[in-house]
Order: sequence, then structure tokens, then C-alpha cells
Amino acid sequence: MHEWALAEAVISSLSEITRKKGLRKIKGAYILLGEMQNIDRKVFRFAVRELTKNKKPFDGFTLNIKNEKTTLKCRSCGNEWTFSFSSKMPEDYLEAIHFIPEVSHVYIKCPKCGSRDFEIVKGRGVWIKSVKGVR
Amino acid sequence: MHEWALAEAVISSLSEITRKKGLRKIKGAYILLGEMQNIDRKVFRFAVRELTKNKKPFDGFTLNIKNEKTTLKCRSCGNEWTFSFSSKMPEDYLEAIHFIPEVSHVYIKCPKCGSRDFEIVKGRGVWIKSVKGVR
Amino acid sequence: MDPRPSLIDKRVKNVRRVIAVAAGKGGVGKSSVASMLALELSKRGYKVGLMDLDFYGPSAHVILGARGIQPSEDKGIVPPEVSGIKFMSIVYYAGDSPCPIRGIDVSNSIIELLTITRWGDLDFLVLDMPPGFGDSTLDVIRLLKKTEFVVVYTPSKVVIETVEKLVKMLKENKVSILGLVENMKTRGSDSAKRELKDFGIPFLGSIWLDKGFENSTGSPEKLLKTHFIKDIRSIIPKLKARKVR
Amino acid sequence: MDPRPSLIDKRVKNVRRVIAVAAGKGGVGKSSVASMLALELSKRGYKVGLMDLDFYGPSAHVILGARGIQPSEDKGIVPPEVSGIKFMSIVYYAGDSPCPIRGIDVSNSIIELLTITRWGDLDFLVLDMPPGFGDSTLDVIRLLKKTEFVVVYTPSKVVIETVEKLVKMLKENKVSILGLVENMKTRGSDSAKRELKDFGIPFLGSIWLDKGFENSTGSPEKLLKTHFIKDIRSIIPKLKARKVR
Ligand SMILES: Nc1ncnc2c1ncn2[C@@H]1O[C@H](COP(=O)(O)OP(=O)(O)O)[C@@H](O)[C@H]1O
Ligand SMILES: Nc1ncnc2c1ncn2[C@@H]1O[C@H](COP(=O)(O)OP(=O)(O)O)[C@@H](O)[C@H]1O
Ligand SMILES: [Mg+2]
Ligand SMILES: [Mg+2]
Ligand SMILES: [Mg+2]
Ligand SMILES: [Mg+2]
Ligand code: NI
Ligand code: NI
Ligand SMILES: [Zn+2]
Ligand SMILES: [Zn+2]
Repeated sequence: MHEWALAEAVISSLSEITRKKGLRKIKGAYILLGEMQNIDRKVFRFAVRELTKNKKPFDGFTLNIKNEKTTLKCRSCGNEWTFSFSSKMPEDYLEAIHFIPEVSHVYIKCPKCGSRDFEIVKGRGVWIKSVKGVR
Repeated sequence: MHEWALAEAVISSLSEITRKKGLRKIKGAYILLGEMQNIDRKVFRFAVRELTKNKKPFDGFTLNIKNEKTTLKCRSCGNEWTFSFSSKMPEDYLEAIHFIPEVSHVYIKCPKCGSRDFEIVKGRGVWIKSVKGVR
Repeated sequence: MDPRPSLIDKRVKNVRRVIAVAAGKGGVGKSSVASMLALELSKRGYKVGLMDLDFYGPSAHVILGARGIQPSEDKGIVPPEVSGIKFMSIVYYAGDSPCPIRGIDVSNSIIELLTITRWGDLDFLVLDMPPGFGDSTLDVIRLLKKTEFVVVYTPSKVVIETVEKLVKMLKENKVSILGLVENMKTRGSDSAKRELKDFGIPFLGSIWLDKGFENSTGSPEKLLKTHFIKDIRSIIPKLKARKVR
Repeated sequence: MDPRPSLIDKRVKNVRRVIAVAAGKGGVGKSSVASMLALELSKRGYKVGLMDLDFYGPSAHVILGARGIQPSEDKGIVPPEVSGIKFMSIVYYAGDSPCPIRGIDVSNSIIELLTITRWGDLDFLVLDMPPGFGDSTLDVIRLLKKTEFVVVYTPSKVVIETVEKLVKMLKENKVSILGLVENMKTRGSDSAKRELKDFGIPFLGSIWLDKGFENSTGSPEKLLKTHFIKDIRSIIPKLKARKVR
């Protein structure tokens, strides 16, 4: 369960924003979780709850999570396709991608031309889309 | 005058599109010229005229050129700034950037923090924005 | 907004020194020096981490003979130990397969690893840098502000040419440079040393070309008996934190 | 839409062979082999081009002693000649300064250079590849389809590890591999050769460790008198176009 570390990054980042923008309170945040990383939402939410507990600016904080589908684009032939964890891939490949999405280049090829030279256009990992705070 | 080569790339690319899309005629194209490369428009237009002369699909072809201002963004401090050739830079630096815009990293720093780790967000070089053709 | 960079500083909060072994050039012995330095420091009882940042040619696991290990998961990932060294490498995730990725993906991988790796308390975190000064080097400079560089060179024209570029670039970025290490020294040419002196950077010592080194790679016990490690020992006292800017 | 890639194929239309000297690993002698190969081919009367694609550690100009030259402009850029070799390098534009750019910028620079450089008629265009297999290698594979690879290795575990990865990756991309060149051979270890044999790739020959090489770099006349060039001569007949996939 390394989801905790990613939740920590989000909270650390939000705390930084709070400080920099001089916010009194951080009411909520809108987070994208890219499908490629297959982050366990329950664990992620639990970690966020624990990490914000008794932290003044996070009083009443609500987390809005949106799943972001993964789009991959081949640099060789231009083909676009999606990736999801339901794919028939060995468990340990999926595990590796869960930790470092970029190693997908080792395990995934363009279904059209076979090239591994593809771009992870979206749906890679954790992204803070927006933040709601009170000054 | 290496503008000719860039015009050649544009015409080669347009011919490829004509072939691939099965166009009978290519009526016009909308080209962005990034300020960073400081391309001589007159020479560029002249080259395009010469290169399309007596080429059937380019009969009546009109070129629409738009100047694209350069935006640079520092990866270290987030600062965004512009670059233009009117800047007080030695002639040979500007000449080098004219050929390979990326060597700007050798000659330009972030005016705020001094880092050379910046992104060329837009206004780099030649870009085909859109094409008008007849099937 | 990418949330990861904001955590990276905290991840190395309890790491006393971050030392990057770099050259700009490949094949000068960055991985060898980084691995041997980590090994000797660990043997002396320091708490040491080693991170292989060369994603195309990871080598530290080959030199230290680290096979069949994997990080464990605990609120992040905890690096397994090799000869007492907490060791991180992309090989845990890419295996022996080629990882043909572009700079943008290298950058993302490094940021991810730095975000999720829990080093804990360390005296030294040694970074084995890749050749070049692209995404990896720029990210280390940008995200691990406390990094101090050890610059390795060998007495050769093409190497000096590139090493000079790295040093210029580090100085300009106000990055700490601990000093220069000459590797694969043979009798004769001291000219390279003379040329590099102009930079006003401390000279930390030489490592002689060691014909027994290649056959010792893969075995920490053997490595600890090489001439190479003796040369490393005489360099260690000179690694006192000293900012050259 | 980027108009440049569509012109690149045409730029090498009259180039009979494009040979990339690569390794994945740094410091094995890619630049030395590429430069010496270009030099010997040129001396034999072939029309030869040499392009240094290592933007962090460009070396070919140091080896060939190419200083004070610059391309001329004529409907693009025309590479100047060094010992009869049409020579392109980023040093014309970046000078001796470090070029601390990320992969995306390396890629863009290479695409730009390939778009505007007019090689004209050539028998051979030799590409001096950087270490790694990131942006530069991926762009060569993607944009210069007629490229054939010569893979250089030295008899060392860490080198073999990386070279194997490069070979796997090239094979997978159905790129032509002309064969393997062993560099810096010394008496003894043939084990590396044995290990690499499994790949079913032709062995093109060995270049012995040449103690006189370093002092000859910078001077084509001296280079043409080294042991190194003799070894190159025995490799050339084996460079007959042969697709290994
Ligand atoms: N002092 C030395 N004596 C002998 N061989 C060495 C020495 N230092 C490094 N080597 C060898 O040189 C090659 C390159 O070393 P490596 O550490 O992988 O370089 P880099 O990480 O800079 O690419 C390896 O084969 C290594 O065994
Ligand atoms: N056969 C050889 N004999 C002696 N020295 C060599 C030989 N091949 C290469 N070298 C030296 O090895 C170093 C690395 O060579 P270089 O061509 O720059 O490698 P790369 O391009 O793979 O990084 C240089 O100092 C070069 O002079
Ligand atoms: Mg380096
Ligand atoms: Mg290394
Ligand atoms: Mg290579
Ligand atoms: Mg080289
Ligand atoms: Ni996990
Ligand atoms: Ni011009
Ligand atoms: Zn494809
Ligand atoms: Zn800045």
C-alpha cells in the first residue's frame, strides 16, 4: 500500500498552497486519479482522512476524486488507445506500472504498429485539478 | 538563407497530406511562424512560390502566415516570459537560435531566477495549423 | 498541479548529505565510484542509501551483486538492503528489459521514485547519475536542493571536454561541488588534472586503473579487497561538506 | 502539424547507407569508432558524412580536430568538410558551452538538424549516437528508417548488461543490426563475446586497447597511423548490408 505516500504528496502540496496563498481554511480539493496507476481509492481516502485529522486548515475538508481514463498515443504511427487494469497482463507487470507508470513502456506496445515509443497523454497518476479555500 | 529548407518541409508535408487524403487540389494553408526562429517571411514566401510553381495540386494555392509570439516558462520558478529578436543579444547567438531554437538554452536564462531549465511553450518554429483542400 | 515535488524535500529531511556522483560523460566510472563509496561508507558504520538514476544503463545492482531483492511497501516504498546499503533502482520495476523511454518519462519516473521512497534516517544518500545533463540531472538540481556533486573524470580529451561543461553548468546553477575525482589513473598524464585546476574546485584524489576490479564486480566481499576501495578510502576524508560556488 | 519529419526521408534519399554507431552505454568508444570509421571510409574515396548526435557530450569534433569551421547556407545548411568528411555537430550552434536541455529539446534539435542539413550524395552517413536509448535513439529509429546499427561493447559486465538491452530493443523494432564490435580488447577475457553470441548477431571484429590512441586524437594524420585504424580496416569489409532482424 504505497497509496499513503501519494496522499501525503497531495496533502503536502495543499498545505503549501494554503501557506503561499495565505488561506485560512482549505475547504476542498478536486483530484484526478489516472487509471494507469490503479490507485486504491479507499486506501487513498483513508490516508487523506488520517493525514488531515486535527490539522486546523483542513477542518471540514472534502475530497473530490475523479477517475481519469488513460490515453496512450503512438509517436510512430499516431494511433491512440486506452489502457486499463482489466487487461490480461501478468500481475507483476501491473504491479510495476502501479508504482512507476512509465515502466509501462517495458510491458505495453502500440496495438497497431508494435512500437513502444508512445506518449502517456492522460490518465497517468495523481493530479490536483482545483482547490477551494477561504482567505 | 536556410528558410528555403523550412519552406520545403512545409510543401513536402502538404503534398503528403494531399496524397494521403486523396485531395485533388490544395487551396491554402495556415502556417504559424514562431518568433524564436525569426524566419524571414519574404524569403519563406518566395521559396513556397518557387516550390509550388507548376505543381498541379497547388494551382491557386494561397499561404496564410501568422506570427506566433514566443512564450518561455521556467521549470524552476514557474516564471513566464517572452523572447524576441529585438533583444540585445550578440548577432551570432541570435543566428544560432535562428537555426536551432533549442540552443537558446545556452544563451538565455530565466530573468527571474537565472535557471536555464525552461520550456519553450510556444512560438518555437514552423507549424502547419490548418489546410484547405478540395477532394 | 503535480503534487509530488512538494513532498520530495521532506523525503530527504533526515538525510544528512546527498552526494551525486556525476560526469556528464559515460563510462568514466560514475557507477563504480558511487557504489564503492556507498559500500565503504556503509562498512564504516554510516547509514547509507544508494539510488541508481541511470534508467538506460542501470549498473549499481550489477556492481554490488544485488539480485532477487525488492522494496517492501509501508506508507510508500522502503528500499531493501545490500551490504547494509538501502538501495533503489529502476530495475525493481523494469527488470532486465530495456526501458526505451524519452526524457519526459525519465523525469516523471525519477519524480515518482523520489516521492514514494522512504529513506528514513541516513548519513549519506549517494546518487549514481546517468551520463549527460538532461532530465535526470536537471531534476536533481531542481528538486533535491541539498545535493552536493562529486565530479568524476578520466585523463582523456573527450572526457575533459564534457566534464568541463558539467562543472560550468553546476556552478552556474549555484550547485555545491565537493570536488573532482580522477578515475582510471595510469602512470604518465597529469595534464588533465592541470587543465581542470583552472576551475578552482578541490581535487579529492585519484583512483588508479585497477585490473582486478572487473572480476570483483558482483561481490561486495571481493570489492572490499580491491585496490579501488583503498583509493576510495583516501578520498572519503575529503568529502567534508564544503560549498564551492 | 509538424512539417519537418516529412522532409527527413528525402534528405537522405541520395545517401546509400546510414550507419549508427551505438551502445546504450557511454564510454565504450562509440565516438572513436564512428569517427575512425568515417575517416577510413573517406580515405578510401567514399563520399562520407558524419553526424554527432550526442548533444551533451559531443566528441567527434575533438577526435577529428575539427575546429573553426561552420556550415554554409544554401537552401538549407551544407556541412563543412573535415578530412573529406561532411561533418555535422551541435557544437556549431552551442559552441563549447554546456547545453543543459531536456529530452524533448534534444528531440526537437535533432529533427531540425535532419530537416535542414543537405548531405547531398553520400556513400555513407555515419551517426555517432549518445549513450542511452532515449529521445535521440528513438528519433533515429522513427525518422531514419534506413539506418543500420553497429553496436560497440567493451568486455565488462556493466557494459554487456546495457548493450544487451539495446540489442533487444533494436531487434524488437525490426531495426537492421550490422553487427557487434568489441572495443578496448585486452588479452584474456573472451567471455563477453561468448555471452553476446546468443543474440545471433554477426561479430564484426575487435579493436584492441590502443595506448597511442589518446595522443593521436585531434589529428587525422596521426589517427591514420594508429593501431586503432588498422583494426577498423579489418572491420570495414564486414559492413556489407545485411539485415538481421
Ligand atoms: N578504477 C577502475 N579500474 C578499472 N576499471 C574501472 C575503474 N573504474 C571503472 N572501471 C570500469 O569501467 C567501466 C565503466 O565504469 P562505470 O562505473 O559503469 O562507468 P559510468 O557509470 O560512468 O558509465 C566498467 O567496465 C568498470 O568496471
Ligand atoms: N580502442 C581504444 N583504445 C584506447 N582508448 C580508447 C579506445 N577506444 C576508445 N578509447 C578512449 O575511451 C574513451 C571513450 O571513448 P569515446 O569514443 O568517447 O566513447 P563513447 O562515445 O562511447 O562515450 C576516450 O577517452 C577514448 O579516447
Ligand atoms: Mg551525469
Ligand atoms: Mg553508470
Ligand atoms: Mg546509443
Ligand atoms: Mg560519444
Ligand atoms: Ni500501492
Ligand atoms: Ni536562415
Ligand atoms: Zn503505433
Ligand atoms: Zn525561473
